[in-house]
Amino acid sequence: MKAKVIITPKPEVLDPQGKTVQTALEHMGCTGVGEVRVGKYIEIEMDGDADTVKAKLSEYADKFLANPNIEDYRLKLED
Amino acid sequence: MKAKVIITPKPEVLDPQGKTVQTALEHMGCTGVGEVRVGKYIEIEMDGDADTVKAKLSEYADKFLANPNIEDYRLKLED
Amino acid sequence: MYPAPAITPELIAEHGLTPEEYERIQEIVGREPNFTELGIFSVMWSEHCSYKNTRALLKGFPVESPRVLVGAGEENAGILDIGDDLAISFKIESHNHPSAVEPFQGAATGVGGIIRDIFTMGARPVCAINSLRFGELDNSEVRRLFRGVVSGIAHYGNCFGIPTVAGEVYFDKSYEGNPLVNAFALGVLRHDQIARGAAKGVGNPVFYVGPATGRDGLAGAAFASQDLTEESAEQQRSAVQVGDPFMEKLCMEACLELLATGAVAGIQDMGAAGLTCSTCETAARGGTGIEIDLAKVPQRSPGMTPYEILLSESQERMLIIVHKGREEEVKRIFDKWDLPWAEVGKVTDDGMMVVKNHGEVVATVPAAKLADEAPLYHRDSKEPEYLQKTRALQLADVPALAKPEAALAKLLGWPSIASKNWVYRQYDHMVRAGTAINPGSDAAVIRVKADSYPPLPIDEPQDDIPDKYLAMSVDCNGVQVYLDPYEGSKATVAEAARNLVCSGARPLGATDNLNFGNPHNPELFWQLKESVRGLAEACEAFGTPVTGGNVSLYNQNPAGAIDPTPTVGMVGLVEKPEHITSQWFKDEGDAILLLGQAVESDDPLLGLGGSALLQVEHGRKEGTPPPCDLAKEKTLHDALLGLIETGVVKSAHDCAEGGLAVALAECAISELTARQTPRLTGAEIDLSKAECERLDALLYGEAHGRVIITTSEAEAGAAVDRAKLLGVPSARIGTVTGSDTLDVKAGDNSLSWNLSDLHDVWWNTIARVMDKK
Amino acid sequence: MKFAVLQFPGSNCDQDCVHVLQNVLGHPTRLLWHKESVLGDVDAVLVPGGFSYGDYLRTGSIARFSPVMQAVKEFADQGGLVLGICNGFQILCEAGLLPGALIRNRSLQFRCEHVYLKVATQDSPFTQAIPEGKLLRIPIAHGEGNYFCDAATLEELEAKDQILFQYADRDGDVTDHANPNGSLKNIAGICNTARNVAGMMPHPERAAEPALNEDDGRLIFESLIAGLNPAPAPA
Ligand SMILES: Nc1ncnc2c1ncn2[C@@H]1O[C@H](COP(=O)(O)OP(=O)(O)O)[C@@H](O)[C@H]1O
Ligand SMILES: [Mg+2]
Repeated sequence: MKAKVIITPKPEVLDPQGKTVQTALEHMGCTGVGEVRVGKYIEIEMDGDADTVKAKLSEYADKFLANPNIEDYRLKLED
Repeated sequence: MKAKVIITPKPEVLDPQGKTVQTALEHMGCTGVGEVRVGKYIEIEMDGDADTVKAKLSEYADKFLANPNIEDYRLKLED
Repeated sequence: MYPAPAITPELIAEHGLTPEEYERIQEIVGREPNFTELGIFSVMWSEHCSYKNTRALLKGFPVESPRVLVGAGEENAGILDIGDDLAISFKIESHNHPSAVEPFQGAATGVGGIIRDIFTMGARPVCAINSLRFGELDNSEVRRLFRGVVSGIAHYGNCFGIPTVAGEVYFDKSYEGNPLVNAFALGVLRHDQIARGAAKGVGNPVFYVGPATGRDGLAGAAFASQDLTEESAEQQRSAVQVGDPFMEKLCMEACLELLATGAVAGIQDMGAAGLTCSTCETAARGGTGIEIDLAKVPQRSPGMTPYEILLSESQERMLIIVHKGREEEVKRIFDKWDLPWAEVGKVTDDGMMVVKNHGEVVATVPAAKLADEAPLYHRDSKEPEYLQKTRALQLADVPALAKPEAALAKLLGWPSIASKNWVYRQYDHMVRAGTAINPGSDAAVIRVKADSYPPLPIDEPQDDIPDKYLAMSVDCNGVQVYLDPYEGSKATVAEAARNLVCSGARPLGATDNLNFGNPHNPELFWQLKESVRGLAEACEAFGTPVTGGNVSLYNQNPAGAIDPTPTVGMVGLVEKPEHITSQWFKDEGDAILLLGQAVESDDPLLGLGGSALLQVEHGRKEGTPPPCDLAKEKTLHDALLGLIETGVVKSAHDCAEGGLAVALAECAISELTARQTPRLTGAEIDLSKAECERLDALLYGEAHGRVIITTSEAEAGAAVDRAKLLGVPSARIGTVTGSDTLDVKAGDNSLSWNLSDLHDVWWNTIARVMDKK
Repeated sequence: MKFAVLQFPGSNCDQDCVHVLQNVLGHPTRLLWHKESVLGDVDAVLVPGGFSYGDYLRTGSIARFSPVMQAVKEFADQGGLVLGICNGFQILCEAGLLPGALIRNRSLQFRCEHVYLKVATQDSPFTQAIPEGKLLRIPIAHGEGNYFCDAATLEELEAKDQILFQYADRDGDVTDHANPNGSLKNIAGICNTARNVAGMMPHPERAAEPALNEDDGRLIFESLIAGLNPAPAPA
């Protein structure tokens, strides 16, 4: 099954990437842009049923895929 | 409203980050891992109704947020 | 006003202040401080900002020389004259605790912080170096920290566009969980471009420039001033500072451009203790007062309290005091660089630091008292117990090795000795097109050309500036310092100076980073005291004043304190480009000379005390390290420089960890023509003349004051004679053969090593461990 | 001949390029700020290395929209010579002046080291003065230098002889082992079909002075200069 891990910078953490994109959009004439945050999107093909995959991925997301100091993550499973 | 742009490397493009994540997961003893692809996840706060936001973002995703040579993107709007 | 917590003894203790300190604060403010003021005092009086436990000791450092233009402690960094009305500014600073918590960002912001210290002085930063310590690499957590720190340094320096040209990395169990990340930066400027961090001129407006303030790094200075524990780390995790090197580059360019206009009365970076430190220190230096309104400070997070805004350590921010009437220039330049700025206050005449929020006063503190009258402690010190045991080691306790030649590959593959290419190939060490000696030799050498200096006022004609060649190195053998803080610290300075001299430079000055444990522990304080004594004596001996530095205490993990690590960064000037010398053998047929005594016979351990050999082969971190005779060292350095200046020296490499054998091997294997393409240059060595009953000591002993040089065959004899004339024992010990082996004869022993094998372990060990995942 | 070197706020090899062109090779060279929209009187444009606008999202992604890049596009369309180095190469790809893209190094690490470059063709204004068979030794310094393009583009690059430089070993063999970043066919530099726009990841400006012990990079600038006019007396 295909699982997705969405990793985003924590709200209170500075996000230079997001800031850059925001300013760039404004400079390009895109109006009405508010805050922009840039994170990561990981797609993982993985064997097992939804529960197993979820359990496994949470474990690895915590200790490896995301940096808990500055990032939050969420999992999504596709069927 | 909050819009999301999900950018993923095209299937035919080498994804060194995905490859590294995949091997690392295997090394850490995570079994059953298939292909891993690492992309970007952009959250944008934007004024306007769904149609306007969608139209604007497609424009900027095409020309700026994603590189069509190597990346695909999709938009998601939240209400 | 927001509901501020009441001041209780617990709250005071949480702020790291003692009851006596609190009394002193009451005296200074003339009443009970409020919560915001308590926060202000707690960060300013933390060890990190006030040096309250070390200030007395640091007075022992030599700080003067005819070259000193700005001395230690005067400003954010010291400044030395390099001739032709040009000057350098350099300093080292630690970011140990933040890196323990979040290695990538911790190290990155460490680099960012030290770069700001340099351009605050009006100098353009032109190179960076770093000194790192980690636990042992078989531990995956250590590898994670190591990987994170190195990529953090790389990220910041590479993107900023500063070459990271040298450094050192050691691995030892004592640093497990408490890595050391010491970052050094050097900048260049003209004499008349020196900028000051003083709030001068009553009525002058105060500007804040750089990105908005967030809740990141809240009270980081205080965090750095306590033992690293699970709780303190957890607290800090919620406030990780994220660096933005691009922003810093803009900030630097804008500040240098602004300084050239003459509109600036004072400038200071916001580093540790952010807005608090920069405002009260500039006022204290200017003998003035300062008033700011926090509501005008750009803020990233909604609802920040005055306490948070004042204590935030958000990165890449500067405080600039502008001559009244010239505000427009600030605005024009900062707008050009698309940088946020805000006028936040003004210089006053009453000596007070007054902080308002939307017009309402939230803190009033006498600036000079806050900045300069932090308590001063003379801590108890006591010789540590462990020295009894470590000093007891006798040569007889060290069994001779069955196969002494086998130790060489082991030593070369010992991560502390192995090539650090896995580290420095991640750093852009060539940007600015001026690196004359890349990482991988004794010291880095850079060429500084006219375009490196900060801009001149627009209407001023360009001046004619000669190229300058600077060498730098950072050193510290923590094990030797652990085993004998005084001698080990002298040796640290000696090694730094020797590395410069080997590269053809005359040492000019030093900066030090004292990384130690908790100063309340008398044994640890004794280490610090002895170490400072050694550093001071050695700096005096080499004529290299200390121009600034940093103290990082409370470096411990649950198992105890780190090995005392007084890192020394030293900078030297190469007179002429022809003098630039690298460590590897050059041409077939060249003569190999040893300057200095092969073995110090009056050292009872023959150089094996605290040696790498003892650690690697015998698993012991013991013994009295070889003594460091400063007079002999100085004589050696002068003689070597003399030889280099006559043009006969084709390569020079000093002997450090792993002794003569490791140094010889490095001469033969360390030249790199391109990636994965070493140039191996074998040699034949005859050590038979060296009187030494112990082959292990002859090969791997670590006596100080030794350098291997090569000259052409024709000039060898004269070079030996000249060195002797200059008072340095010296001898021809071999010939560069260019073959693929290193062959050593010592007494009845004939040893031979295959260079490809040696190169492989030396070059690849760290990469192999790190790429294992 | 007259050079212009672009200057984005995050450029950090701009001064190095100016130094080599002006002080080492003796040709008048101007820095051109990213907000400028006119190139003025120039014979060739260099897009230097660095991190144009921080390059956090994707290298070069913002730079291509800068006013100065619009001018560079026009200049290139009219046959003007444009050389992008490192970040400059990334920008030219993003701007569509060169095909393909540069993605993360396969090691995921930044790499700064010397490499050997095989000159795949002398038939370009950027390589014409390089002696036949000469292997260049020039440093790289990048985290995203892994050249990628789709199969059709690669075929065209090869068919039209657009590959200029390939990473090689010391014997000049183009091997995977010699590839520092995973780039397709070991590509280190290419030009467009009109052969007036080129990009390369290695930094010739860092290898253009005997004073720093290396000057193979000089041959690339000398190629450019030789093509344009009879050489002026070098400084
Ligand atoms: N962290 C680092 N960053 C950059 N260069 C480094 C680093 N660590 C080591 N090096 C380089 O590797 C070489 C060998 O370092 P080291 O063994 O500490 O030398 P020495 O014993 O002469 O002081 C030096 O050129 C040094 O600058
Ligand atoms: Mg050395």
